[in-house]
Amino acid sequence: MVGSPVLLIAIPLLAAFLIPLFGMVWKESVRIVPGLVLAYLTYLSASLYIEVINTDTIVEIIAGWRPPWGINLVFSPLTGFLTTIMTFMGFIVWLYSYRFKRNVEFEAAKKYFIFLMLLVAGSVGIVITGDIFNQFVFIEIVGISAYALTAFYTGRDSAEAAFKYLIMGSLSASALLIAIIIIYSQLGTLNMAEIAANIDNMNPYYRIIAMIFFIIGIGVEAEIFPLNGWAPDAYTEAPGPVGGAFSGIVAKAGIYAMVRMMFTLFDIAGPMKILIVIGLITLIVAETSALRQEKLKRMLAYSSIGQMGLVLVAFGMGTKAGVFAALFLMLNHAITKPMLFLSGSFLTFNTTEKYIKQITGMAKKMPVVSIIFVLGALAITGFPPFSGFWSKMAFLSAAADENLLFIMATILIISIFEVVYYFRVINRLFFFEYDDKISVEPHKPGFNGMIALFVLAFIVLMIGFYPSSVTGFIDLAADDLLNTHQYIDKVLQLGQTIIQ
Amino acid sequence: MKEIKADLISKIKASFDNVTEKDYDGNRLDFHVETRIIPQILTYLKVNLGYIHLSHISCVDWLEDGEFEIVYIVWSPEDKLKVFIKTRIDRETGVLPNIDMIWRQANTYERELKEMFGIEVDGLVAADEFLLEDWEGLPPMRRDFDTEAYADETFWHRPGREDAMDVREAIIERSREEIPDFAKKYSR
Amino acid sequence: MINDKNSQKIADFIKNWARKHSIWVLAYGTGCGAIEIPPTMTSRYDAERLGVRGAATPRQADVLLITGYLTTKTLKRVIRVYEQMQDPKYVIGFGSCTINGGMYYDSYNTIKVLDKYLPVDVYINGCMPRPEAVLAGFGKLQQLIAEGKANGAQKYKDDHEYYRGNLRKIIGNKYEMPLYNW
Amino acid sequence: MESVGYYILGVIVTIIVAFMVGMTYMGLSRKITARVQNRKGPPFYQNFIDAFKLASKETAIHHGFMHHAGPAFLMVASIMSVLIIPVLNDGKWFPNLNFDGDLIFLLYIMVFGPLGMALGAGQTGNPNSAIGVTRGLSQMVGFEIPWVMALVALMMQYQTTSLVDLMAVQQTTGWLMFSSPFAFLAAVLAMLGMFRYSPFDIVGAPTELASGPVSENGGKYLFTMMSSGSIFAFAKLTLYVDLFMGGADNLIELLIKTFTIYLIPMLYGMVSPRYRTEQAIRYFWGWPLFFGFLALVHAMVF
Amino acid sequence: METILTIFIIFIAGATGTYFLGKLSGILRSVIFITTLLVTSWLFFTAVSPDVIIEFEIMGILMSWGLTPLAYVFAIIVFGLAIIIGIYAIKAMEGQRSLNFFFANFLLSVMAMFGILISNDLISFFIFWEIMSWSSYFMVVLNHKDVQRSGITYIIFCVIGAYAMMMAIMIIYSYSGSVMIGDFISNFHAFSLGMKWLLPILLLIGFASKAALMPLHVWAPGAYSNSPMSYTALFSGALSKMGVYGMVIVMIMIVQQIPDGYWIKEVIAWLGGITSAIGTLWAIKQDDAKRMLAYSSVAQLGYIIVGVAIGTPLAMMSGLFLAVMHGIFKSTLFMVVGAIERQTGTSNFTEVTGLIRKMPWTFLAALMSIIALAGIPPLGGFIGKWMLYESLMGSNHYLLIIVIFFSSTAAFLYCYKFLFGFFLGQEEKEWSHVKEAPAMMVVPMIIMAILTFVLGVFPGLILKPINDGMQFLGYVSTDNRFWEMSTIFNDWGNQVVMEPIVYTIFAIFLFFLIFLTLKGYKNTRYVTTKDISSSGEIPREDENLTFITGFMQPFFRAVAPVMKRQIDKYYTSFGKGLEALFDFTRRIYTGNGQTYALYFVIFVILLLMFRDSLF
Repeated sequence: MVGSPVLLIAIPLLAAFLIPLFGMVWKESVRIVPGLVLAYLTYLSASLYIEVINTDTIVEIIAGWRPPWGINLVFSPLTGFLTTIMTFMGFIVWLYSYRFKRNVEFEAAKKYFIFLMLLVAGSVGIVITGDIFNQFVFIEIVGISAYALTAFYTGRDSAEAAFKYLIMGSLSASALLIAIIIIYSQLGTLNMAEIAANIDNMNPYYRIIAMIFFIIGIGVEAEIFPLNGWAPDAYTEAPGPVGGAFSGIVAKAGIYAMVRMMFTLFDIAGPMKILIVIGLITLIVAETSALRQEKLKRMLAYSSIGQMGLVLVAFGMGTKAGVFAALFLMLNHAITKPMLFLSGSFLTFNTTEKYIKQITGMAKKMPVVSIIFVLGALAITGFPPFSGFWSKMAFLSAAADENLLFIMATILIISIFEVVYYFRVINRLFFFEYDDKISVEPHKPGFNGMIALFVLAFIVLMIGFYPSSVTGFIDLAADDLLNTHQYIDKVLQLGQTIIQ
Repeated sequence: MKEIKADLISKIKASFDNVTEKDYDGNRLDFHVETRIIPQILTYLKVNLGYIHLSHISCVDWLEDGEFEIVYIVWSPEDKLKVFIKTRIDRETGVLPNIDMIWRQANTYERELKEMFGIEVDGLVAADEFLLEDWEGLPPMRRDFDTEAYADETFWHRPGREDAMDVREAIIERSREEIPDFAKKYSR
Repeated sequence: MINDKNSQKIADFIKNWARKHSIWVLAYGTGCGAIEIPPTMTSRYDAERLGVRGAATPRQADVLLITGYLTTKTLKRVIRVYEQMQDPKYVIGFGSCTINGGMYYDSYNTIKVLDKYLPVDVYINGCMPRPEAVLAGFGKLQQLIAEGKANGAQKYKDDHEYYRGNLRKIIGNKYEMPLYNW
Repeated sequence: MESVGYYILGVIVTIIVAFMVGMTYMGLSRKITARVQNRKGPPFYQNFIDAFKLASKETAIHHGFMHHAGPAFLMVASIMSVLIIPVLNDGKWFPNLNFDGDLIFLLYIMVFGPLGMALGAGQTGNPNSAIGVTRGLSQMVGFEIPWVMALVALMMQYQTTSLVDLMAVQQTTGWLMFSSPFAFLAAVLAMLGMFRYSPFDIVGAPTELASGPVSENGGKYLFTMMSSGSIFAFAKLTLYVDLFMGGADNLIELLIKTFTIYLIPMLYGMVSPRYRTEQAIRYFWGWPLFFGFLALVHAMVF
Repeated sequence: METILTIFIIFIAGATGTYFLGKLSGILRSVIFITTLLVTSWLFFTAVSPDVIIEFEIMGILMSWGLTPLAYVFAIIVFGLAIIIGIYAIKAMEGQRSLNFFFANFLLSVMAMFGILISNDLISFFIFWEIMSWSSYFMVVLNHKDVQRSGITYIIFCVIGAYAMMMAIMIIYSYSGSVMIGDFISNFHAFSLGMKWLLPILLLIGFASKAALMPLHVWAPGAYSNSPMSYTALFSGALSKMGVYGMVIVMIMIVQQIPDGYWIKEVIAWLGGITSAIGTLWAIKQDDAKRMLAYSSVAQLGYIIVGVAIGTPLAMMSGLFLAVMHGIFKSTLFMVVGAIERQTGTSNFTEVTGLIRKMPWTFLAALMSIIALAGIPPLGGFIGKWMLYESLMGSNHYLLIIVIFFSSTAAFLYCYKFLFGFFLGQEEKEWSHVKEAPAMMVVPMIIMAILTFVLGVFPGLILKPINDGMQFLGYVSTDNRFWEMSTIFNDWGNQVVMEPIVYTIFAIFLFFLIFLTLKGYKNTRYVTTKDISSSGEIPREDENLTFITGFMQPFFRAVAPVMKRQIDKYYTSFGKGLEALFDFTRRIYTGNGQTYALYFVIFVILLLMFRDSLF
């Protein structure tokens, strides 16, 4: 064993608190330490993940309290998969923002990296925890750091966006708390496995109420309609890499929480109408709104919401193929959308408004970044031979298996809008003349930022040309999610073995 | 018709100074005006009184007076009345105001005046060659232009017309029409 | 055989016979004379029975029919039309205006004598000549063609400088006349 | 070798016959038109004189290669169609190049010439020529439709695209004119346009367009066109006779039948004023099209 | 290594090399580009055999590559055109923008088309289809012209088609567990009746969108006219044939397995006929040569689709033959336009006239292609048209044949307009500086023009591979039944023998040409186009009397009722309506925190209200 899953949470939290101290010693360490931490986390997560795949799920017990009484961390193929993505994306975001934030003064950078650390820690916590109250705490950590990052630029609009986020976050927290209270009052436990094992004993009426509040509570992080009002503003106002982190890390954690709740906690078998309906509505509203956006980041934000809707629909099918497609979509989205956000924020670096028209003809000035943006756009719209195609294919295949022709048709039609707005941007970028009056001054992308983008681009191409490189992992993760009993057994069995 | 004419005269006189009218039988009414108010009076006629049609712009060469008389003929489809606006300009120095912003087609007449009489028009559009190609010298419609001499000089005449009779005397005898003095020199 | 004089004669005879019986007329209706052409062509006088027929363009026509006075301005066009016609070609001057200026003898811009500028083969006298006279004119032209005497085109070619000089005299040097081009 | 010589001889004789007949018909039409107009009119051989005179013109101009070659294109079309249309029944005439006289091939080769000549007319740079050509082509679209409908009806009814087969059919069933009356009507009405006599002569309206496409052609060019026109007229008339009137067993019969057909556009033209192009097109897409439909229905039903 | 893989690797290496090494020097770029095309074509024509099949697995889906005899016909078009257009493009694109991108993308397009043709399974078919879509899309917008309108229109129709296809593929995959085309065809009878109708229709939508069939054709004019002409030649010549290729497979292999599938064939055939008629009418109306040719492509593809949809042996043969011919003559015409645009700077008929004496070889190429396009014997277009008509008659399509005839007759109008507008008419001083295009552009065009002629005399050259392809589709061999080397037959045994016809035509033409030239040779003279019989008036040097504005106006007055309804307008208003609707949905996000909180509450209430039905 290379380490313990608990380190995945503990180290970033610790780093977050230590960063100011390091900063007193050596200012540059504020920038470097998070990178080291995230690199280590990625390494740790990946090696744990490989171990988990090869051997068995790791259930970590915190402070010696056995499940179902204590808090436990579950590092299974599913959570390991997501954790690895998240830590990796955290590292990429750090890599990108290392120099991106250099012109920002020390204090701001310090805050930024502290909150980034908290964000990663919280998100990872959401994923690997086995306790709903603990999950609630992590959601709050993520929320608070996200509010702070949204308000990073300390402008009027940023503050407003953060405030909106705060309102929604608070509402969701209370809803979540209500749900937890209901469950605790009914079942007397907060451990997920325990709840899952006993959920049939619960009063169906309370069960549904609890579920509704759960959905609402987690829905804000998972960006479902109509609880995602904060998202466009937050994505737009937050710094570019934060947008990447939101879409690559936070949204994934939110989706995970929701899915875990639906699949494991409430153990709903078969297609989940609620997820499909919510997902579809989210998808339609988001993508059609994105079509009419004038700001680049806002457009990407809507696109991100739409992708989350698609993921929910895929999960909602409830089959193996559906979950597989959903995880694949999550993976692609986690890689592609940060790529778009990061390259997009290079393109609009010197503008405050981030209008799409301001990047007119930018490809002449910043060819590599533009090409990476196009790559991301082609990947996310599902053009082969890029990564998005395979996940879209997996999704459609899953839908076809379930005979959901109407959903297939709807999603394909919506995808047309997606193609349209992405291609409008591509057109502006590449096939318009550079115009001094409209376009912004190009910004010379930093070396580290380019490396981050290249890594992402490489992954997009790798998945695109050789999808089998990741499908095995996703397959295992999907199995893991669907196999509720195994989860319960693993967690509770552990408790029993300790008892005995 | 009488009322229309009287009405018109009163309206014109109320609006413009130095206007003298001359009435004819039928649907014709003349006004003699100063050159400078030509655009104003034509605009007034067109816009306010309904004389929307410019029939013609004509010119009479008053060689003896040293003046050209320019005649603008406008027509109202409602009043069924032809109004002649006459003005006189100096033969050598006179400049005519341009009216092609009132009637676009006035340009044609103005170019013709320019070419055939040599009358300068203020701000004439397309003042180049119009009907005559490569014409040099005196404009041919001026009365001091000697057509026959020009023809004799320029064109080759086939002999055999020398014994042609001058019929003017006979005409005078029969119709009791007086030949004006200036026309006498054309008699053979 | 081809150089044989007799056969050449026979060939000429046949050609002239055909030309005589097929006269395609380009009526250049410059003056009032154009009004006399329709009666000549229609059922009353029916010039078509003699093989006389209207042609629409100079490229197809054999005869240029100048029906009335020519101003200096139209003269240039007429000469150009004549030059565009293809050999053999003939000119008929129609009405007294083409002969001596007619009633326009003292006009400042009509030419008085057509044959100074174009090689006229036949003049038709009158102001206006009646269709009978026109038919007579065509008859005369046919006769000339048959005899091989209607060689105005050749004259024009030979005395080109003379004709062009006369033209220059009235139109001045400003007007760019293309070189002789049939 | 004998057969090749025989073929070539046949071709030449056919062309000469077509030329003579076509010219004579055109001359006759002028004569008859004159008589209808109460004129004496030119002699029937007037066209020969005209053609000869044009051929004996001493000079000629052209505006470039396409203009120069335009009449040759026209000749290709007319001679090819005369070679493909069987002149007499049962191959009594020279067997020619007829390859069964394929009708679709015929339809297309017939537009080869006008299109080539249109190119020649285009190169003259004379706006009148181009205007005439556009009118001609537009009008062609007009009359081709009923004409093709008639042909298609016949071809589908008798399950052949061969003119020879259609003629053979008529040996047994009688004239197609009676057994397929609607096709005949549509074809005849289309023929009015094909001959470009009044009221469909706006293509070369002499006073308006200065004779349209041919306005820059004179001398040998016009001569070639005229000859081509007469050969083409003969070809078209023979085609009609072959299609609808049972062909002809000998030359006299052929002449009678073709002349009868020829009278239709001629007489119709004499009493009609001229249509504008769109009027002409609408004319063809009116009753002729209706008859064409009836012909198709007839072919479908029987 | 398998030849097919080698070809792919060469393509990818060539594209990469063209793009990156092209930055170093233009000559290197051209050399790599042409070498790639030459080597791949050489490999294809010599070393690719239909027997070899490569199989591999991606994401658990079995895929297979191999060249079928049918695909071979289309591959001939693709490689033949690619190599010729490639040579042309090197010179034609000189001095244009983003050349590295252009040539690399060109190679990618060719690769994608080759990929489509060798795909034996639907997934790789779709992948290559999409690669083709986006690579062609980048070409459409490459000129920076009308990008947001024509480019977006193109991509919309691309993805409509692609997604329809993808839906069908996924249904097939999930129902039958295999994506092999062969398996699909053999298992098709096992699908339910609804699927039997849905799948072919979805696939046909996919293919029809590329083949620009009637309601899906609106992208074509913009896309064809805005991409660089060197690419449009390939675009219209080869790329649109991929749609036809797909349609052939669907129509023949699948639709006839549907009970009453006859109606699909009829509908598609009629759509093809109407497409050709409408396309022709709109082509006549265009003043821009590119747009005209674009509409003309739409119309010509209509014929091809009619042939394919009817599906009798003769019709299929005609469809495939026309596809080959269309590839040849339409790319030549686009190349001609490209040459003219390069030499004069415009492709508008109303601006440039009288080029025939300046660009005679280009004119010759244009003339031959136009004659082929119009279907006038003796060039190749006639063979295809003839077979099409005969097949329509043989299969009793009484009215369709009239529609086809109408459009092919009306096609003469735009054929003439094309030649007249550019080459004929008055020669203007403005264009006196124009020179013939460089040899590297002229020679490919002339080669293509000669090809149209050769295929007109010996259609058997190309009918042989078509026959093989059709045998693959399950037809009985048509050799000696419907065609010989230079003879074609119809269902009823009537025949047209091309060889003697061609010789006769040339003999007559030459005879009269010689006659016209020699008679009065000394007295025949060339005069300029200014020397015309225009009532004696001499046009000034700067005065152009060519009649080209409002060309064919009387015709349009006659067909005005048809032209009034324009499908683009419906699409545009539909699109505008959608955008307005989305503007409304966008307003859901008011940007107001209270509103979002309200949504939150409403959402809670809604979920609570519908809790029973949702869970």
